[in-house]
Amino acid sequence: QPSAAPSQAAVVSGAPDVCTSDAFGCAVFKPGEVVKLGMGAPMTGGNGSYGVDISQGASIAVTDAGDVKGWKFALDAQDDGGTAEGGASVANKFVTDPAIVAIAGHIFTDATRAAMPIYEKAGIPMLSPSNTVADLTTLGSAVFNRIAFSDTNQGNAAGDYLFNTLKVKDLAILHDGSSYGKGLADTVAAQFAKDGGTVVATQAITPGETDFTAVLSAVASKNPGAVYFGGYAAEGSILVNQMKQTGLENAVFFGDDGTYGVDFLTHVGANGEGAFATIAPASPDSAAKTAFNAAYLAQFGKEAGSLSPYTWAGYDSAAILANAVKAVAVVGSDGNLYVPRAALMAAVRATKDYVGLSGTFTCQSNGECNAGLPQFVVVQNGAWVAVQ
Amino acid sequence: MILNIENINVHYGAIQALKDVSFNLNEGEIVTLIGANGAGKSTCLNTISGILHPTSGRVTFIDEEITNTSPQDIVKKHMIQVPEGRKIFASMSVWENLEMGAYIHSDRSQIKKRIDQVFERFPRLKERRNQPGGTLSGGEQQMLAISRGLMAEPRVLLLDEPSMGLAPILVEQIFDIIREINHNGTSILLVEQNALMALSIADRGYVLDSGKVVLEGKADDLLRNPMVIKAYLGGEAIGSEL
Amino acid sequence: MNTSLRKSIRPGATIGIVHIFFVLIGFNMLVAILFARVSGVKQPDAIPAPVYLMAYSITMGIWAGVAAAQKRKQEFRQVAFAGCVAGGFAGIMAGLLEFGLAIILVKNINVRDVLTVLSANFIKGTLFGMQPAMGVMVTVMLFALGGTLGGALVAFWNSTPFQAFLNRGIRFTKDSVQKAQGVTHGKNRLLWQIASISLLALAVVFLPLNWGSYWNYVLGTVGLYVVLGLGLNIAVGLSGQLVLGFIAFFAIGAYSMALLNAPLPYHLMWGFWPALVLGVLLAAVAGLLLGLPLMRLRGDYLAIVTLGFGEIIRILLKSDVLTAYTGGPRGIQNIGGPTIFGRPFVTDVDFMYLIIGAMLLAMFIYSRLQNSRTGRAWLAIREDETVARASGVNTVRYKLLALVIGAAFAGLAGAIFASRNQFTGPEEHSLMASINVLSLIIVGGLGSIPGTIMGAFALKGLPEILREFENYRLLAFGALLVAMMLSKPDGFIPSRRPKFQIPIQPETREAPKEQDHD
Amino acid sequence: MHALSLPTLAVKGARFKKVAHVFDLLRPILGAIVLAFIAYRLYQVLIVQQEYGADTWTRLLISGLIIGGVYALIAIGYTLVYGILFMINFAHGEVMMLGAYAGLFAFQAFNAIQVGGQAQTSFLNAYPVLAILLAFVIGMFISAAIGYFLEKIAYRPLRKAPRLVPLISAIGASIFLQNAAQLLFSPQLREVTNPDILRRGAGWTISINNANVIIPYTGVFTFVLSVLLLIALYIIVRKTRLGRSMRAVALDKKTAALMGVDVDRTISQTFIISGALAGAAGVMWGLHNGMVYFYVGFIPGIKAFTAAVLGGIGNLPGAMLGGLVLGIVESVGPAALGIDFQLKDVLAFVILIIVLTFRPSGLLGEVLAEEKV
Amino acid sequence: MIDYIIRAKEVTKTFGGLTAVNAVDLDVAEGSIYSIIGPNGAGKTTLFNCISGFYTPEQGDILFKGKSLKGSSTDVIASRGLSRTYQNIRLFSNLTALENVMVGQQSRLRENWLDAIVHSPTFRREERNSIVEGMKWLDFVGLLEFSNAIAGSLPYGAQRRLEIARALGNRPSLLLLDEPTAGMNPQETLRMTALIRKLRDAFNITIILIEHDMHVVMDISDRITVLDFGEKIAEGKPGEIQTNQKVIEAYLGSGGAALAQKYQRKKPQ
Ligand SMILES: Nc1ncnc2c1ncn2[C@@H]1O[C@H](COP(=O)(O)OP(=O)(O)OP(=O)(O)O)[C@@H](O)[C@H]1O
Ligand SMILES: Nc1ncnc2c1ncn2[C@@H]1O[C@H](COP(=O)(O)OP(=O)(O)OP(=O)(O)O)[C@@H](O)[C@H]1O
Ligand SMILES: [Mg+2]
Ligand SMILES: [Mg+2]
Repeated sequence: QPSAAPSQAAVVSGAPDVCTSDAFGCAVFKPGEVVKLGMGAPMTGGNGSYGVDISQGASIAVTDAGDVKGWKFALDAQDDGGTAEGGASVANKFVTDPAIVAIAGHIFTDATRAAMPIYEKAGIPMLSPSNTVADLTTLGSAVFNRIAFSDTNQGNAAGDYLFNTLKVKDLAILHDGSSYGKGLADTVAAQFAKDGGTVVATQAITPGETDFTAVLSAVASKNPGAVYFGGYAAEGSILVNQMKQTGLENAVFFGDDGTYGVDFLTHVGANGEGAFATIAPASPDSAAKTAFNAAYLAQFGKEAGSLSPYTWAGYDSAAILANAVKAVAVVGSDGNLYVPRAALMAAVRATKDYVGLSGTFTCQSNGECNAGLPQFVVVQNGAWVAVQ
Repeated sequence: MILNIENINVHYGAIQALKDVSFNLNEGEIVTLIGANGAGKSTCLNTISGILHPTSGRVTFIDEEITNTSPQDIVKKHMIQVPEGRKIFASMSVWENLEMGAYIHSDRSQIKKRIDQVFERFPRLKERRNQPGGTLSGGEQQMLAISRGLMAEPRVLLLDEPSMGLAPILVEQIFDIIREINHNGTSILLVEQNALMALSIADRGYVLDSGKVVLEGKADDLLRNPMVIKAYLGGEAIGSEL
Repeated sequence: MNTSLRKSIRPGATIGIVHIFFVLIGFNMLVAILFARVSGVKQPDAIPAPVYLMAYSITMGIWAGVAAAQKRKQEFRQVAFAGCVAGGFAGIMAGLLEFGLAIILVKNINVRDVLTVLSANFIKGTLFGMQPAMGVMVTVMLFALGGTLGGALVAFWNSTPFQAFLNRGIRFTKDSVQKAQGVTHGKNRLLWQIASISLLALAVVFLPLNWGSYWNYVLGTVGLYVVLGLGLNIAVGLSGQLVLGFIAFFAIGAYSMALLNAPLPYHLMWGFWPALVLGVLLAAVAGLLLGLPLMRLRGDYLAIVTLGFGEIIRILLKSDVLTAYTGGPRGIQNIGGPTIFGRPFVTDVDFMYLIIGAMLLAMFIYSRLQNSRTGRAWLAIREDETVARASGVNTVRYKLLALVIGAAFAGLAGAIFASRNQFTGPEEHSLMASINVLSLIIVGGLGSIPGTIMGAFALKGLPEILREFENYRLLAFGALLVAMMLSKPDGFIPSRRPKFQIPIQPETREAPKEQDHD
Repeated sequence: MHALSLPTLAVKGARFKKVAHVFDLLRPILGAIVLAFIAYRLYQVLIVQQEYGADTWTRLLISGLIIGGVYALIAIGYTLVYGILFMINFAHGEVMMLGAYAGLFAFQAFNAIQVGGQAQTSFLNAYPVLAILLAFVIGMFISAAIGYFLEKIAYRPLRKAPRLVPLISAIGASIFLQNAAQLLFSPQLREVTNPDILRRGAGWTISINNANVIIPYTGVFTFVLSVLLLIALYIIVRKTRLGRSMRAVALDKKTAALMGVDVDRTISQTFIISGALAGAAGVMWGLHNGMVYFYVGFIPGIKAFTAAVLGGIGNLPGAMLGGLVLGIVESVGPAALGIDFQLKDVLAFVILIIVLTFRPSGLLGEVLAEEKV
Repeated sequence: MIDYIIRAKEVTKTFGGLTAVNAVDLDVAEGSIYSIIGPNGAGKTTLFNCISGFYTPEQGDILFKGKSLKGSSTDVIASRGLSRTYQNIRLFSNLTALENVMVGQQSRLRENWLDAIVHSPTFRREERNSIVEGMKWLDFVGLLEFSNAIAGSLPYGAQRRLEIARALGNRPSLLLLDEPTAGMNPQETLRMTALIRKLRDAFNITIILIEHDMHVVMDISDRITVLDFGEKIAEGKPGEIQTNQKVIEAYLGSGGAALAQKYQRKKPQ
């Protein structure tokens, strides 16, 4: 175990100067110890697949990251259930572990909200692969960053796209009642209305259920030209399937980055033809991505992306954090490794033009690292195809 | 000997309810167990029926040890208990209760015939045959309980306080019936508070006190035993005015 | 001999099945990793060195051996042999499994679509990195070895010298306990009480300072669940009304705090204390309103309706209908903390004190109510509502009272909880949370205060302790919950009935006067 | 012996009486308000707004009946177990989930087996009826086995314990089973491969209001099968020896044993039947909705439990009725009252509360008019 | 002029098609011991249930101390001074004996839950009195040594007596006993009879009794009503009832003694 708590680190003889000047001091690692990245994610319960998947993606990143001046990285993924209580408890656990230098997470918004103030006090940077709720980056947090879209970006673009490009006049809005899905759906609805379209129905579904024919029938009676869905692939694919038997067979299904993924394709089959989703603008098939996919399949026995759409983002967030650690870590005169914490926070936020598996990221001063406009994709012949 | 109990000890957790109790029942006999409340009479019957298992001792039924046999297997040997407190299946009708009594039999027509016999004996039950057992009056329930026990065609019948809560006229009737059942070849082990009546129809009797057999003998002898008279017959000798 | 062999095979088979299950979920690796960590490896690989997996096999064997040898009063050799048979049998099952795994490995069959953990590396690891045949053989041997060890252990435990040694120890502790009781009951009783209370007080004052933020957080949660548990205990443990959606009242407390004391959506900023009071009151009122139409319901009907009530509250809180007022699924953030005499009260330590205070208050009120006419009325209702009523208990009133007071407790816990997390959202108040509260009071011992505390530790502390088990945490938790109930059906610390004595002052001093009764 | 002074008691019931009256008054008032509200909303939606056409209503009704049928089937399992042990088998939803997995893997395997020489088809499509039958047998067998062991391990030792104790044990078992499934099969959502004759989404098309309303094959299959299973079960419980012993054990275990009933066996059999029904429900769920994962049992479990109580817990026809009513309320209710579908569960629970307020033992539950003391 | 504590007029109670109690009149004088006898299923317990408020009679009215009981729930009736015991013992079996009695005192105690929290003087006085008086009632029925024992663990006879003590908790002026000596042997029965008599003599409690043991009934009753098929077939002093031909036919039979003799004679020896 690292010998000293972060705040005391500066006093240790042999510590480099940065530690004295650093607002939060340094994390110290004796030779042979590991530099830990934390992750708070739901590993159990109804959303377990997200946590399991993203942590698996991140664990590959940690292996790929190699070492920092001879010290190895490790991922400490803890189950926070996606709830505020779990988030706070995991965050409190992480801040008492001096070996944790940064957090690749959290994954669900509630957990992030409760965890943020705790990391803020300890000076541990976060980089969430999946928190999209718009206001998270407006709270003035010095530690919170994300590579996920902000709902605002994605939602506005989707609203415009639906009205201007797809020429939809009547839109039905569905969401899963989560802060992610609802936030997105609200934004789309507002933008679509602003553009001059009509939102003919707004309904929420209950995640975890598998029969949405009733609500779809009700929506169908409004004859929408398209159905926008804010939510995840599990419910999204069921909706696409059931739209075909409820009188919505001619409406366009328009999803989000949560419904994108191979999993969606396998579930919807032919029903999915013409369904839209949004993704980060990235070259979908880089060599790195191919390598990652192979590694993921080999290690975890599943196709990357079959548990959640955030596999690659999970990889990216851990990889970016590892890069930042490499940039700031110093070996002291005593042979220990020192990671200055405030400097690390700054380094994470200074990420620029990082080309990852799920996009190219440049962090802004508010922690928004994915400012680019989303890319729209559509299912054609059973595959996702980018559209202009 | 159709039923033989040898030195059984029974515990409820830490409480010992029976201490080295031995008694027996011969084919065709009526034997009664009498004793104060909590003496352990019901415990005896439950041990014989396999509801309770003794910590030591043996129970044999016609040369066959049944000490740790399960209740349903004991019932299959046609040894039937009519439990204390009637224990009617409350939401089953009178008819269904009787059917339950014949659970070990499967011949429907036989069952039907025996139900008719019961109704002949207790016209009251026939009137109530579709009423849920739980809404019968106490006495009606007692009639039902005994009838239910008879439905299985018992070879040995264990009766636990059959006269409890019955009108005097019915008590008479019940004892008549017990006698009759016995005449038809069923051996009977009768537990009773009404010691006078019980000893009057029994061949032999055992007196239980605090889990021990303190006295045993011919029923007539017991009826004359001063101690029995004092403790269990209300201090009055047989034949005195009631 | 034959039957005794069969008796040993049964536990062996059981453990064999458990082992197969463990392997199929990859739990054997985790145990091996934990072994590795315990023996000093800092960062064990995902497939740790074979020694550790062998240690796992021996452990399973010991388990089988102990299971087979227990309750057997035979001589050493026989018991050890029984253990060996059990371990061996489990080992044979393990060997069969490994044989199957080896086939999968050699023939390169992909079963991972169904059973995810069975990667080639995993199988190789499970076979100790040996040739399949060798691995199988070694497994069987290790299991049998473990079994023998387990049997020997039990035999040693049962052996006369050891038991004698143990008895001496027990007698010693008993003696000292009795001596201590002599102190607690003798004339030094007051002194003793003062001493123990001040010791407790000292612990309460100083421990939070040294726990660190993680344990303060976890124990704070435990403390809040004690308050919740006591509230639910009033309804379930005392008055016998099975309330399943209890967390709804917690939610009402939390949202009152949030809406009244956060910048968004209303910027009311009433401050912590007024919000706390209102939260408690609103929760109590909710208890009353829920209770009114339901007073005729008994048992499980009440359970499902209250479950429904909990869900109604949660769904409404996150629904589009109330989004404008409650923040919808997003919840409410930046909830303010308390101030005392102008000093903001915000660190984890501060909150720990606040929670300890709330806990003491709840325990105080609970114990006072429990030993009063009200408490007895509740108990009577729990035991037999019909007869309680006919004995003069106004059952409707008391049942409502139980719900109201219980709800108030929950409101208190909820308000503090929201303020401590600085956030509350609808998913914080899910059915699982209600179930947790119910479980904790039963695991602890229905109706008892120390039981509630133990239960809160078990239900909220255990999952934190089980973090070592990573993804197997909830699996272990579920299994432990079952095991706890099986081994202690009345809970850890069942409630006891009070023993009354005739009060020292006879009634001559204050005889029941005539006018008392009209 | 102490001499007791026993003063005569003055009448002081008046205060209590008033309180009692308030509660008795409250119920009808509450009922009137709710009914008035429902009537008003119905009037608004059906007459004034006329938001939905006949086609939509038909679709909603179909959807309600199908889901209601499955709820009924799961609810029966709750009711059976409740009837015999008076315990809420919280792990029942998980038993169903494991049945769904079994069905999923069975279909997957049948689809992988190739038969028929040249025109290669899978076993699944070559002998669809047989395949479906087998899948159901496998699903029901697995769930029945889980139910059996569940009772044996987690509930039987607690038979004499206070009533809430097995409930907690059941909760523990539920958590365990859910996580075991997640760990064994990964948290992935899986797709059930239906045979072509029961393709998901395909169905008879009828035309209402110039709109095509699809009656899905899977839905009809599910509904019909549920009803058949329920009838079979009803016959078992009412007419067979097993049914009689189940009722006797439910009423009084000790006396049942004195009648010759093997109590343990009867309880085991009850769990086996209830498990098998849950398994069937699980396989159907997979066929109809297509999606199977470790959490798939949780929500239906809660819903079915609600349905069982709505119908009168312990009452078999009640569970069927409760399931159907719940299904229909969930799908037709929000549309009929013009509220968000998001609030369908709120609606369902509110209806439950109202029903229980007026019929405290559910729709068909025995009305304990006057307890005999 | 006699004071009647209970005046029942034409009380009728039916279950479905069955008339369990049919237009029964009942006048019980204050301070008397009154017995209700009759064959099983005659409606005795049902009549008790009507009086104590468990059932609402379809017809007729019951006046308790001059005031109608109509529409009063069981707790209100209990608080007016009417207590009862049950044919099948219904104790709060997980509470101690004393607690059972203290529950019986509920309607007389003045403390409320706020008093309990702050331990107000009212609370202290009431609790102390409650314990003292509870102990006295336990002593009275001979259960003082069992005061802290769990009620369910008591022997049967003790449980019956505890039920009486609980019923006495609210200092009733009328006590309904449903087969208090059922399942007791003669000795215990004698003790119970003495206890009942003492309740009336020492505390002036009126007692209505259902009983099948004719020793007891004839011994202590001031008046007896005989029910059969829900109807009153006779009423009067013990002597009158004993010789009433209708009663003998419907209920008493030969009186048991004859039966005992009969079997004695039938025995082979
Ligand atoms: N389930 C039990 N748990 C603990 N003790 C019990 C239990 N059942 C009976 N006892 C005790 O065992 C003793 C014998 O009880 P048992 O019921 O056999 O007596 P009995 O002779 O049948 O009395 P009664 O005439 O009241 O029926 C009593 O002291 C009783 O308190
Ligand atoms: N709740 C009820 N529902 C239906 N029938 C009932 C109910 N309670 C009592 N009865 C019927 O009313 C009749 C009178 O019953 P009751 O219990 O008053 O008899 P009882 O005179 O007390 O008899 P016993 O001396 O045997 O206790 C019986 O035939 C009984 O079946
Ligand atoms: Mg007995
Ligand atoms: Mg009666």
